[in-house]
Amino acid sequence: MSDIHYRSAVEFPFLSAPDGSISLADHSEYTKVLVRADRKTAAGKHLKVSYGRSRSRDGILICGSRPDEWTLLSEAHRSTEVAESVPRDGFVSVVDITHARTMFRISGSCAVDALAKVCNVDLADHMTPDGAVFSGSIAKVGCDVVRNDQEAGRSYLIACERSFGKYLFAVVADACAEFGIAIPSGMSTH
Amino acid sequence: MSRHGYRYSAGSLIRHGLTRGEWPRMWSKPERRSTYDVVIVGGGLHGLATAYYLAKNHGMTNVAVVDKGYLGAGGSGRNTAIVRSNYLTPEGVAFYDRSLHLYNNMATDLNLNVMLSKRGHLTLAHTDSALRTMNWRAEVNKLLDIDSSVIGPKEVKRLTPSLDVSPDTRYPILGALYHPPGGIVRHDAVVWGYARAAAYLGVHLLQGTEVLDITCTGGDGPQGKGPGGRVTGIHTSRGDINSPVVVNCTAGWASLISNMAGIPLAITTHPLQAAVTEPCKVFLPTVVVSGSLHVYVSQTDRGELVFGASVDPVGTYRLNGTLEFTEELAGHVLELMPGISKMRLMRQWSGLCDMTPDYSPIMGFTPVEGYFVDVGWGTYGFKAGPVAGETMAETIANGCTAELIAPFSIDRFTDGDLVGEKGAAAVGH
Amino acid sequence: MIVVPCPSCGPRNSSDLRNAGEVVPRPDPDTATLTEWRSYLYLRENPASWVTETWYCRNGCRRYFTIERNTATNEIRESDTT
Amino acid sequence: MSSHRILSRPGELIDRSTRLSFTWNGRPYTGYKGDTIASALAAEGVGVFSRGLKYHRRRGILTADHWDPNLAVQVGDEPNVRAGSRRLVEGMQVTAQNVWPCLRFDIGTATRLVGRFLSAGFYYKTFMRPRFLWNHVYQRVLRKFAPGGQVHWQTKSHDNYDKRYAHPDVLVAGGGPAGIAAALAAAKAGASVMLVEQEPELGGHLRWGGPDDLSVLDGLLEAVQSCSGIEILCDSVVTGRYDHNWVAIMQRSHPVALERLIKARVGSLVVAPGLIERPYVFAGNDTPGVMLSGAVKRLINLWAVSPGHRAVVFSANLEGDAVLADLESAGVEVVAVLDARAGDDVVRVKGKGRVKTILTGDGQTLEADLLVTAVGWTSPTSLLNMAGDRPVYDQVAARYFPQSLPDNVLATGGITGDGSITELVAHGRETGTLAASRAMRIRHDRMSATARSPKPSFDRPAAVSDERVPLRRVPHPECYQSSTHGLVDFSEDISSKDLIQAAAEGFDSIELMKRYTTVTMGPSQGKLETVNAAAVLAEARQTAIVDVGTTVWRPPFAPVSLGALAGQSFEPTRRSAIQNWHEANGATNMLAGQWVRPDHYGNPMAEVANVRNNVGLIDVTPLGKLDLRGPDVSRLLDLVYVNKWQNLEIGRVRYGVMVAEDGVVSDDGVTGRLAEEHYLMTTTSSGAGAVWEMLEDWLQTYRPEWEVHVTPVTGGLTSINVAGPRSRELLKRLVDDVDLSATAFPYFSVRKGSVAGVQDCIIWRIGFTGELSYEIHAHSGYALHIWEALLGAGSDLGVAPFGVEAQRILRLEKGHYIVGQDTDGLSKAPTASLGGLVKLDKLDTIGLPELRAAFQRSDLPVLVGLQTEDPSIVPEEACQIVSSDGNEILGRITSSRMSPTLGRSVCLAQVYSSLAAAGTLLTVKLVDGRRVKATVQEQHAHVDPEGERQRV
Repeated sequence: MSDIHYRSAVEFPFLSAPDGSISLADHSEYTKVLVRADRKTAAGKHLKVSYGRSRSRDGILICGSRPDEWTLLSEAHRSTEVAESVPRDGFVSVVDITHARTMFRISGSCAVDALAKVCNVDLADHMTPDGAVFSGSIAKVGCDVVRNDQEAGRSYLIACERSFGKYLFAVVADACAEFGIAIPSGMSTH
Repeated sequence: MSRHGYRYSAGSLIRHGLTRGEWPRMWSKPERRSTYDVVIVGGGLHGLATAYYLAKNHGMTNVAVVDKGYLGAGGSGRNTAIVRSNYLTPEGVAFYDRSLHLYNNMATDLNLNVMLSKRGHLTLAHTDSALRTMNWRAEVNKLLDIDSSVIGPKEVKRLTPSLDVSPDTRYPILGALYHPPGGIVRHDAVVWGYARAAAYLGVHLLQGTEVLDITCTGGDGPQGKGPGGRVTGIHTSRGDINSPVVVNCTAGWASLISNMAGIPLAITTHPLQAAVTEPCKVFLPTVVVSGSLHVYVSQTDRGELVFGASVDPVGTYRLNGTLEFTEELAGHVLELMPGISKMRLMRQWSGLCDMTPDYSPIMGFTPVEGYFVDVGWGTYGFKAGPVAGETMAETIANGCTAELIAPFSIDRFTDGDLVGEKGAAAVGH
Repeated sequence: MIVVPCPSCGPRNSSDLRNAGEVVPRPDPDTATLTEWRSYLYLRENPASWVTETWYCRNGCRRYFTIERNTATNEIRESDTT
Repeated sequence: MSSHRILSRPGELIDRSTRLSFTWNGRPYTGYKGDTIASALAAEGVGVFSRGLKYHRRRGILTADHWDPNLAVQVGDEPNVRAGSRRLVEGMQVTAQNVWPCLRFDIGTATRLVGRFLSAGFYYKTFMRPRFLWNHVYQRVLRKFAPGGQVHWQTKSHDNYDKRYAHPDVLVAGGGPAGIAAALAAAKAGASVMLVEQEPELGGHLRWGGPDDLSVLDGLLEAVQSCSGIEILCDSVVTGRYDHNWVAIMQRSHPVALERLIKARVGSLVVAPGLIERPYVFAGNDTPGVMLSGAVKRLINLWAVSPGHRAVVFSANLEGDAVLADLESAGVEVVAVLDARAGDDVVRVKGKGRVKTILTGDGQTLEADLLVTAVGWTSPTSLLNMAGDRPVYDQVAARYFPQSLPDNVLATGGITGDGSITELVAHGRETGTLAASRAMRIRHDRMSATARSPKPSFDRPAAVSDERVPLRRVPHPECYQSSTHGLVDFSEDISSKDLIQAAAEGFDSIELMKRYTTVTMGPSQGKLETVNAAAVLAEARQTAIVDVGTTVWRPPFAPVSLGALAGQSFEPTRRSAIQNWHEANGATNMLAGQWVRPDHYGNPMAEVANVRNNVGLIDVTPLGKLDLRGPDVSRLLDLVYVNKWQNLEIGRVRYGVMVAEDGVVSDDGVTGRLAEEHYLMTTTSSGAGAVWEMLEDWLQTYRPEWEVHVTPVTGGLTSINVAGPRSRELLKRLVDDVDLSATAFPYFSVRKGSVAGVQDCIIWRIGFTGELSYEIHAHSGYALHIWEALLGAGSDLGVAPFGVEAQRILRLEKGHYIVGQDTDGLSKAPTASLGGLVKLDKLDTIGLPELRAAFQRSDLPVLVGLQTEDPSIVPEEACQIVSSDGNEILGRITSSRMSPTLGRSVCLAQVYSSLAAAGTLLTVKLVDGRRVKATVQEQHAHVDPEGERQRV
């Protein structure tokens, strides 16, 4: 199947301001695996991260995306591997949601200002430190967000239902326009 | 001079202008009696209209209207003053059409210009399913002789040039239900007109009188309240009043009053918000409604745009209003008329709506003898005020349910026969 | 925009949740009379004071929970019934 | 035209080196950078800016600030711009509003001749007969006289408006001395602070004060600008405070957006708006040249504009006295000073277009062109009202004061009392400290309660009680009205006489008076007139002002543009993974809820024929899809569907219908069992979200012991229906790991396999079209590959895409109903003919008692197949079925189409149960009024009722 090309809902893989103060990068193809289990199960103990937090381990970013629910993020084409890393004692569900989500990364010194235009969650360090995981509405679309700072600075991974992907990416890109991202022609929210 | 006492006319206006004389009071401040034949709780449009028709049509004048605030302080003064009769169900259409008829004749009947403006009412359809519902309403309306039809985008544009009918918008206007007799009325004037006329006929308007309890006897519940009992009077912040008949016309507060008689209602109270812009030169000739976008708008003769929306999703008795109402409203209005973005919102306010599960009122007798309800008016109480008053008066005076309100009986919630007004809109596709 | 204290997420804007109304116990559907069933369906206390109600944390943890809210003031306190 | 610009002032805002050109009513003018529209025009000698609403009298500068009711102008396409506060921009085209044909000569002045007849509420008392005239003449004339500017509704653009969220610990509304001090103190205490000032510069009244004021201001500005924890927003205004300290700020000072709405969740709100000077009520008080003392100070000190030549000053307070020095230094001759405290009064001003003479209380007539009044203040308690406060009138200080505020709202500055600058600053500082302490407590609580936040690194501050020393209340004369009548509401042209008349007619509560006369209902919304209106009413009722109460000030505090409230349009759309292909290949789109999807590709009739004859593809991704896992899934299905699910075998799918607790049909779909504890449920497209939330509700609150995990996968699985007699043949070419033969893969089964090399596809053999068909659910990232492979592999089979319109025809030919179209908000199971499906012997199903009751009834409407006698007539959907000889409604057409397969029209209809028997002849009333006959069919299906085509 490796010869079959993955198609993202996002049409522009990377957008950046000339001064690098803000950038958007499509990560839709990344592996995303959803685990549901009571935190007392072997899976829960294995994943360990509590709701609202995230931690990176063995190339997998383990996100406590909801109570008794984890989203495991990793590089592309690792679904099977990632899914199999989860112990399955008791009532545990492991669902590959790679294709069910559009995901992109917003980074840079202006990322927080751009995000504050469309997201009502308090992004200050004392409420949403690096590693924080939260869900909320961005431009009226329900999204899962992970603050995942990079060496270059602030960075957030934003994921939404795949079918909203084109709209959401366009809306966030538009929010970034005042910080220097040039909106490609042909990009629209619908 | 007439049954309204002092008669208003162009002549009287000129006379007063020339002599600089004083205008008489529109209603007097009566001495409260200890016993009335009928006590109406709620001095809004419904209560006052009921009192007026009791006096005018049935000669019952030993009637008191009690209100905890001032006349028309509730929904009567807070609505967006739209009248129409293009409902979906035959029972709804017949009822509201009678109301529209009463509105038509109101200025002369009450001798007060209520400034009815029959400017045409457009309900926009943005989806094919909405268009289907418009067709449904139009077809039912036509069968009942209501002037109502579905028109296309071109005709919409001709009637209301400021609407963007281009097909490439996010919510394209595919057509509209057009109802020429629909329009707006000066809502406060309707209240004052009924108050003035009722007071002249002998009805006591007791403002600043809050009902604290309803007294009953013989009922199943505590203190003789509840089914099987009968009403004996009310206990108010200004003393007790005896009356064999108590009528609940309290809209958003209906549950609180009804619980005093031991009759819980199929009602939840939700705020309905409205807003008005600063005045601008008149450019919007019709009343425009978009169900899908939850907005309606008309322009007053003073040039202000008056907006309304659907009720707030969270039930509350708070009248503070919300910011998100104005945000949603402005967003949706600009979807329809992108050119008016520079108009400014001047004031927002809320009223309380008594929402029923089937978007239809609860009217008439209850399981407590002498306790009548005229409640559940949700967002359409203003349109119905005159006919509600007329039919409630008929029901109370004659002791049997007026034909027009039979479908709105409180029994339908135990019989499971809800009214289909919500039917068209309940399942979205 | 009121703040609703979600037990899992913490305080959230009400736009992130859905209000599911007054808590009304569900009668046993197999044995309930129609009168009981319809009073469960339709009748509400609708007080202008404290009411126990259900919220759904729609954009957050997706948990249903109950709180008490004063419908006259929009004050909120934790529900005794949880 | 002479220049009224005076020599440089120490606090002036204008940049004399930058001249800006603009036009006023078409004529060129210039001003300086920093001028307001009004100051630039006043400097050029313009004295008349607008006309009154009712009597069209000339109006000039009154307050020279944002609230000036006489300074609403049109700027380009923007109506109702406040010329008293809007800064001049190069090239502005400014015109007067509410005048016709022009400002100097206005036809509307004719109304003055009939003014005596236009008393309060006059329109309620006339125009009643004949009704024809009201509808067609009077009303049109009234509408012509509507005030305000011109809205350019023809414009299609929406301009650049924007929003953002903010979460400051402390928000200070008002950047005067107290506000700045509060912000500084709060920031010092560790709080994040937002400081919002309505004018483009901080400083409040210090800006137009004396040298001492300016030096205090310099100190404050230096401190606030060097403080890192404060975000300063000038030319911005706090427009509303809503429950739980949700605060709206309208920012005009943004470089990109025209206006930006900031929505802030605030820990503590500090309200420091200062005071608004109120006008004095007397005859001629709206004559140009009558100005409030604040206007004069602003004109002279901020813009170096001389307000007149010969002035009379009527003062009741120190601020009024202080205006003398300003006038003197500006070279204005002061003719007389009338001291209200000593019993002096102004009775009448005369002058047409400009003050000429002033009649005083002691009978003198003074000649002057400027009357400055300083009679006291209105407290702009708007934000406090919104926080639940009901300010109370204090007779001694002659203004309203805050009464009781929630802990998270604090007031400071002039709105709370009087004091020297030092005292105001001190009060502001104490307020800021208190606000910060309460806000940090809230921050602590929020951090502790929020899952993602770290544990607070600081101790929870103790609850601090308010121990601020209140500002004094300096006695002030109750100076509201002279012995003559004058205007109370300048924007509505309401005089004190109107108010007295209203009270006499019975409108004697402040709310009724407001509604009857429209006092305080105009654009200034009571900012200038509330106190005067209450004072006049009190006098009419012969009672104290405190007993009259006030109207409630509603949001917004200052008007907000619809554009700013709307911001960018956020209307999400959903697209399938193949939608780009559809659009590139001729699809005409339709909106289905949030989804954008192809309605057709040019010829829906041909698309139908192709499905019946060959094979078609439709993208049905919007179908709701829920992945269900766990040992208790079948119990859940039993609860939510009307039929039974315990015995569904692995590899089989089943149709199910849901009803709500009231028995009304709410959704339908098929659910397949993929593995022992793994199911896939489909729902209607529009019902997907609601069904998911409903399942969670039942699982979480009703059966928390059941082990079921629900995961929505709608967009993740792209759904393609392959339909038509050649669908199996087509699929065989692309599927090699599933036996597609009729026996191995029968109708209503599900298999997992690879399609065109894409693994893990779920294929079920069902269909809505009545043909042999397969529904493929594939991982969306690879779905386009499958779609293109199907088209590529089947060109010889005639494969072609079809859209929603063709599918609607196909399903109607087959008699499949659509929930919400063929059923409505009252339709119960018998209406949808679900008698065979519903199992009433279950112990628990949603809506079970109503289901049981519904099947006891015989009077519910019934869905039937219907065909018109004339096959060429397609009755429009929603046409009514009526009695043959009258207008009694007996049912309605719920779906109708021309069937290309049968060459005739086909319908589904809801009819009375007594008319549902096959063969019954019904009358349908078409939209054009014609009545046609139609016959009830044996079955819903018009094509292949036996279902042979789909079972092959």
